[in-house]
Amino acid sequence: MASMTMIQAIRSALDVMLERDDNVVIFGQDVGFFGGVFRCTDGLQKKYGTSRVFDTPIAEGGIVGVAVGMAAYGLRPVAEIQFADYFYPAYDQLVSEAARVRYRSAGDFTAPITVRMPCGGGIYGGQTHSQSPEALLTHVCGLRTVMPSNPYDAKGLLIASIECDDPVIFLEPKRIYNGPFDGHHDKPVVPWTGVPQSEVPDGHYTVPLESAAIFRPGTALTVLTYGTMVWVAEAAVRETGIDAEIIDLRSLWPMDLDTVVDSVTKTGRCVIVHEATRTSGFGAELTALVQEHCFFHLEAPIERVTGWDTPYPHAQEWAYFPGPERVGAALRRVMETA
Amino acid sequence: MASMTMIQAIRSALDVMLERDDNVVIFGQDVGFFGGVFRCTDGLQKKYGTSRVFDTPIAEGGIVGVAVGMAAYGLRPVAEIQFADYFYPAYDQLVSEAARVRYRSAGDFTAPITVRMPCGGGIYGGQTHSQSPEALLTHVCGLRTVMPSNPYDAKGLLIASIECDDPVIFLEPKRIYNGPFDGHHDKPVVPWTGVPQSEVPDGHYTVPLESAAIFRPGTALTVLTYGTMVWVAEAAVRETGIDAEIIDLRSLWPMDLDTVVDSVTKTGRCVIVHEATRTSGFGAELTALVQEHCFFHLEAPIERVTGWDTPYPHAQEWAYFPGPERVGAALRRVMETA
Amino acid sequence: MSQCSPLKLHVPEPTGRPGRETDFSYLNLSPAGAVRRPAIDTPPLATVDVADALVRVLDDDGHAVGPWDPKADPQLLVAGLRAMLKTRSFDARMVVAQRQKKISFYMQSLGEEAICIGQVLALEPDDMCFPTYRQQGILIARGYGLVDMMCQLLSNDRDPVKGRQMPVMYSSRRHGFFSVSGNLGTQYVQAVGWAMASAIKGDTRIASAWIGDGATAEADFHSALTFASVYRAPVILNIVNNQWAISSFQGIAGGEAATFAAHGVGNGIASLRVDGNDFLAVLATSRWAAERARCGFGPTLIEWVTYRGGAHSTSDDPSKYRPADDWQRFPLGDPVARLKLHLLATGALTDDQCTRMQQEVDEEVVAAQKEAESYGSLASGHVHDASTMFDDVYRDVPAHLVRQRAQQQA
Amino acid sequence: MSQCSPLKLHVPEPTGRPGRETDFSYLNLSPAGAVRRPAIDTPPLATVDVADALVRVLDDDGHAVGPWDPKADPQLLVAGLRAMLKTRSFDARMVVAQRQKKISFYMQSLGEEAICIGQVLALEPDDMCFPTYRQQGILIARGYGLVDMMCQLLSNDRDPVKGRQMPVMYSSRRHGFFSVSGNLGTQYVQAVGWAMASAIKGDTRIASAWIGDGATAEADFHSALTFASVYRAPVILNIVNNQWAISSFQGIAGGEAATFAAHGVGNGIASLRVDGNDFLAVLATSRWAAERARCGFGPTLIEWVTYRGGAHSTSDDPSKYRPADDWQRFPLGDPVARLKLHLLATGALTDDQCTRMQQEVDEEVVAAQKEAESYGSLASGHVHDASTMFDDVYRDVPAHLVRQRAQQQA
Ligand SMILES: Cc1ncc(C[n+]2csc(CCOP(=O)(O)OP(=O)(O)O)c2C)c(N)n1
Ligand SMILES: Cc1ncc(C[n+]2csc(CCOP(=O)(O)OP(=O)(O)O)c2C)c(N)n1
Ligand SMILES: [Mg+2]
Ligand SMILES: [Mg+2]
Repeated sequence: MASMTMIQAIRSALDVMLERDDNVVIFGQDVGFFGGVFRCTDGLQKKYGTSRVFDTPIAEGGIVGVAVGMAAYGLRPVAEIQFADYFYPAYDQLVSEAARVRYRSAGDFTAPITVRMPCGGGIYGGQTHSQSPEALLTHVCGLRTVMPSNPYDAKGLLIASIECDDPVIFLEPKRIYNGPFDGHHDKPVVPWTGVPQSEVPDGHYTVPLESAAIFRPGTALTVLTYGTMVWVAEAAVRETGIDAEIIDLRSLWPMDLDTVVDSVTKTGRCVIVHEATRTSGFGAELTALVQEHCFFHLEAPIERVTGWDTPYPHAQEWAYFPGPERVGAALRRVMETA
Repeated sequence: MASMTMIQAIRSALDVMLERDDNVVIFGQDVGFFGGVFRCTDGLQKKYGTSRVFDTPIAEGGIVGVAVGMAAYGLRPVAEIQFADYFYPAYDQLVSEAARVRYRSAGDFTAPITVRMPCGGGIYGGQTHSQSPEALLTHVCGLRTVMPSNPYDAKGLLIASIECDDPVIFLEPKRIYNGPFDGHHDKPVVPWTGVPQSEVPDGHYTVPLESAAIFRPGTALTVLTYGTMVWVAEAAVRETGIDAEIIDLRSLWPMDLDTVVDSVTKTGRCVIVHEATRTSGFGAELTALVQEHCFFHLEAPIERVTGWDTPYPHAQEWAYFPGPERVGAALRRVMETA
Repeated sequence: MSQCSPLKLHVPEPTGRPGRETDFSYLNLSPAGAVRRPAIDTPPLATVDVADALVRVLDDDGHAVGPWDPKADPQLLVAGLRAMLKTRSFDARMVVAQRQKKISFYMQSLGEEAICIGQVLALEPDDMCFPTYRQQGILIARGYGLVDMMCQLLSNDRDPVKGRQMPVMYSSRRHGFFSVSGNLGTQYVQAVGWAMASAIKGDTRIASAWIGDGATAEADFHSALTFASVYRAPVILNIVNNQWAISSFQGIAGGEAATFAAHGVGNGIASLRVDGNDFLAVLATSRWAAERARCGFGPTLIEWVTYRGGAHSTSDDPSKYRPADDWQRFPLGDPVARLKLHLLATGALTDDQCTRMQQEVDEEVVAAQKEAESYGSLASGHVHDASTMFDDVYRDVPAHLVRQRAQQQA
Repeated sequence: MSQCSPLKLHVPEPTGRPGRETDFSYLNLSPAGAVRRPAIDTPPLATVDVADALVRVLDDDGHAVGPWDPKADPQLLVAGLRAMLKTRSFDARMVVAQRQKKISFYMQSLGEEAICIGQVLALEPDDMCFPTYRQQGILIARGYGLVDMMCQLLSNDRDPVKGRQMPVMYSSRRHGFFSVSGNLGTQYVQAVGWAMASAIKGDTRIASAWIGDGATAEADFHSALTFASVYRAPVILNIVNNQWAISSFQGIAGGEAATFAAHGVGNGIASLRVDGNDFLAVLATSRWAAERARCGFGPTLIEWVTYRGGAHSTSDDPSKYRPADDWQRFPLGDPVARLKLHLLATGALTDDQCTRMQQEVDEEVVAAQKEAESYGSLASGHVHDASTMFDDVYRDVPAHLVRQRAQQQA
């Protein structure tokens, strides 16, 4: 067991799966000889050869399209979209094909593909290197959407995703590739070393899909969140001293509703935190689910702390990012509601 | 003033705008010589010539892409996507370009385009001729999403959309093109004739964007809905005898929140009805907004009545469609909550 | 800079419209036997002349001429004719069934039957086809049950796809027939992916991809050609140019300025332009492309020149946008008549045998229809139970769909 | 069917890698002056030979030879050289500024300067360019202020796009420079739409579209070619083939099997393949394409063969995937040196004048940088106020953004 960054953990998951299953193939822009712009596939082409790990043309629709065809053949393709902001050209193949083929053929054909994409901001990437499009995926029946918040989960969830017979979109919050980020961008960067969740077994293991994690138990209120925002929420909890229960959803959809309902039933208060734009974001669905299942336990309105409904600006990045101050203020407001 | 179907009203809006503004051009698959598969552009090519109204290649991404370029030149393009189910190939141009260009250029370039698409089910169109993708649009800042429920609004909203300097997605519920549909598919088809909202002026008028309509005033609860479902909701209200206030949102986003909040504040109960799949549907955002703004007035959980989280099946269409029985049951449940 | 007059938008117009006969000279035909047959390992760019000509084997008298004569086993051709007749008979009856409101929708392949049937006879049974809605001939040629097809059309409770799809959107993995999508073009690049997978696994199977002239404008067409070219995927890229999309003619899809086959050459893919109504030309060129793919020389793109004999679908009325007798005047004739003429001319079949064959296939179709209708239909309410609607969204039914199913059943 | 061995996936590999010299013979060069100059109204398909050759004007001694010699006014060429030198000087300083963490990111155009600058000199000032992030030369040649450019790079509160975009994503309608997108390829089809609009309005303006070799694989490239071909849009479709995307070479984009110019011919678009490091060839072919478009003969696609002299961006380290000295060994040399040689050879410039010009542009860039930096930067926190973040999402700020702005300011 070694301490790994999230990049190393993802690479390890890919390595394990390439080794175990001949049908696993990996492709995407710059993932071959170079090993990916974030280095997640570094060394894998050398180890497994060019027909298992290879570069593709710059055509996201083509990447997902050939993945669907390969899956129909019997492979388990793992495709990389270089940034989630560039997945729109692949949207049709994801929505109309990967997500639908099992249904429309009544199980005759399936699409067990995994599509990895780095997402989220906090790296001065501006509007085209910062997006969190999860709500555009959770609305699509037939797709699974997953987002890890730490190296251990990243590896275990990625292996589970590749082994899953459904199409899985695996969103990688790039801001925490190299260390947990609590949203205090003006403080020194923290590495993963020393963080318990960076202890990652070398071999095969899975973190089951559709299972949330209680990242921090608590009694005062429930925070529902995922990805980078788990660490931001933790900072806010630490700084406000409010004994919040932080739930890391991990699988966004289909999701582990029981864990959510149990927690809010217990605490009676709920704050939802995500980086994506607010309107019709996944926080809207979480709000709806909580109020549908816990209405009579709610002592205060559910609050959403999210990115603003604007593109992700470059220069005003930290005014956009829902950092610990904004989360903390929401926690306090919700606690102060009688 | 004549009684028009929704198709005639849309055609009339296009005619008025082609006549008034030389910069308006209309294009899409089969919209030229033939006049559109739903006949919305019938006769317009003949009247305005092939450089104002013309057929395009079958490339939705190309259609919206050239529209953005034409808008940069100074035109006001009105593009048709033959079915909303086929707009995914255009999603990148809508999200990354039409919605973003004003922002990223700080107003140097804008995209005043209108994209019309028939949406919704109830015509045995199966999974690829029945979708309601509005939530995939309301999540996208920079876009406006509009859906009329009757001929008068269709014409007035379409003219407002074409005149609007922002990109507008104009969703046309195809099931009510030729008559209001209350969801009772086994009853005879009702034409628009005789329905007050089918009285449509010949000339220019607008129905303002961002304004909801109180379709039916009431005191017992609030129904938030739009498109075909306005008529289904009305049937459910009639059949249950519950004195509900039905709000026809018309502009889905940006939307008229005041009308919604005023109503729910008054009634204390809320049911949201849409045809789209449930999870991360626009109903989730509506639920979140209502509970954020009216929490202390709510006497019962907000209910959503929606399409199921499956593709729209062909043979089981009426088990999928959220008809008046399902809406009525929700109304009753919400009223019965103490 | 020279002074120029104001610009003008060019919008392609077909040569014919209702009331005005089509001038088919735009088709640019070659005489039967005139086009050369390149070596199987020819470099892609060396096919540029073939992509601009028209490979034809059958002359006007039904004789096979020139280098592309496949010298086919007459029994194979007879089997091809039978499949074509069956497909046509099937289509004709289903169009009527739709008019009778027994089925909700239909799309026939009238006039185009030779193309997919000829190709399938050049493939191995386990080669995979990625069809559009107009390649029902593949299923019929590969022996998929007519009753199964009709149960799908009727959306009854024996529909193999459980009523999920509109009619004609078949799926049969066992018959190498990928699930037809309602979204145009998506299958084209999937076929390339399937072919890449076969190459990755060191298999010998190849893929056959299908698209219409209109849909070549879609993004996935470009992706397919790019990926096929870059990875030399073992795939046949078929473009069925039946001159029409719905109401727009092939010029609106780019056919005015270049042949559709030229797209292949432009992407470094060997390309042929072929008379799609000439069964022997279809067979010969499909064999060439299949062998090329299987031997590792990469993809071939084939533009099949044909004509959509019927309406686009049962929702369409072509007399609104093209001359009513256009098909009769189409210079490449009727593929069924032409193959029949050849088989009669070569003595492989007699007139009597032809008549008998027609009777047999008609009877088979009628019997199948009778049986299929006995299982009920969408109209009669004999559909898969609503509860099945929640299956197959995922491999297992997740919690939220268990809840929704319970609500639906309540 | 012949028996074949197992299939194998072909994955293109560049001829050179770190530690192994590139064999540039794959470029398939023509001698200077060797390629014919078709008539301005030549039919698209008749350009197939030019799309496969390489138009060059400057020979090794800096003399202009052959039918494409633009016989350009020496003052125009001097202006071109100045713009190239300025662009290169600008780029060099901004790369350093990025290393000094004064700006957050940068992308240089080293080695490719001739292409967009040569083209702009062949256009009218009100023709509209739809550039990628590597055509800063257009802005410099058209006289956009260096200070404005740098304020954008510094993201300070004089940034004309208000800090919304990463550096290099300029926008200037006044200079006929469409807002650069971060998403590859999207602008290509927009350019076609703009050109269609010009034709619809009976205008005389044309559009110039830009894309890299790698991005030609995107869907919008195909849409652009289809729409340009179908409607004969007055547009120049430029493909800058600088041999590399990020770490993947042009073979992964399809360049192994055909030239990029071949895509144009395959779509019925007149196409040229041109030495992009030969300023005179750029000028001559751009003029040809501009005149063709303006006279209503439709689009021209031009593949510019060049080399990306620097890293992809300041986030990239090309020594990881290609030989470190690759650019020095690139057979088409350096466009700046080649134009200089020509101007010296023809006596249009003296060595002294060259040196002086270099000094002048360097001084201009230094002065601009000094001024721009005096306005602060992202690093120093002198950015547009956070409240401006809510502007320009829509024309007017809607109610929900008024609320959000208030929350943000709270
Ligand atoms: C993405 C998408 N856009 C539009 C349509 C609507 N549509 C269905 S068939 C068709 C015409 C297709 O023409 P072609 O590709 O030539 O095939 P053919 O019908 O002639 O076989 C159109 C526009 C669709 N199904 N999918
Ligand atoms: C849609 C999309 N996919 C991927 C990227 C990431 N990306 C940015 S530049 C680049 C390489 C582009 O290469 P090329 O088109 O040859 O242009 P060049 O950089 O050589 O000028 C890639 C993959 C992107 N910006 N947009
Ligand atoms: Mg067709
Ligand atoms: Mg490049």
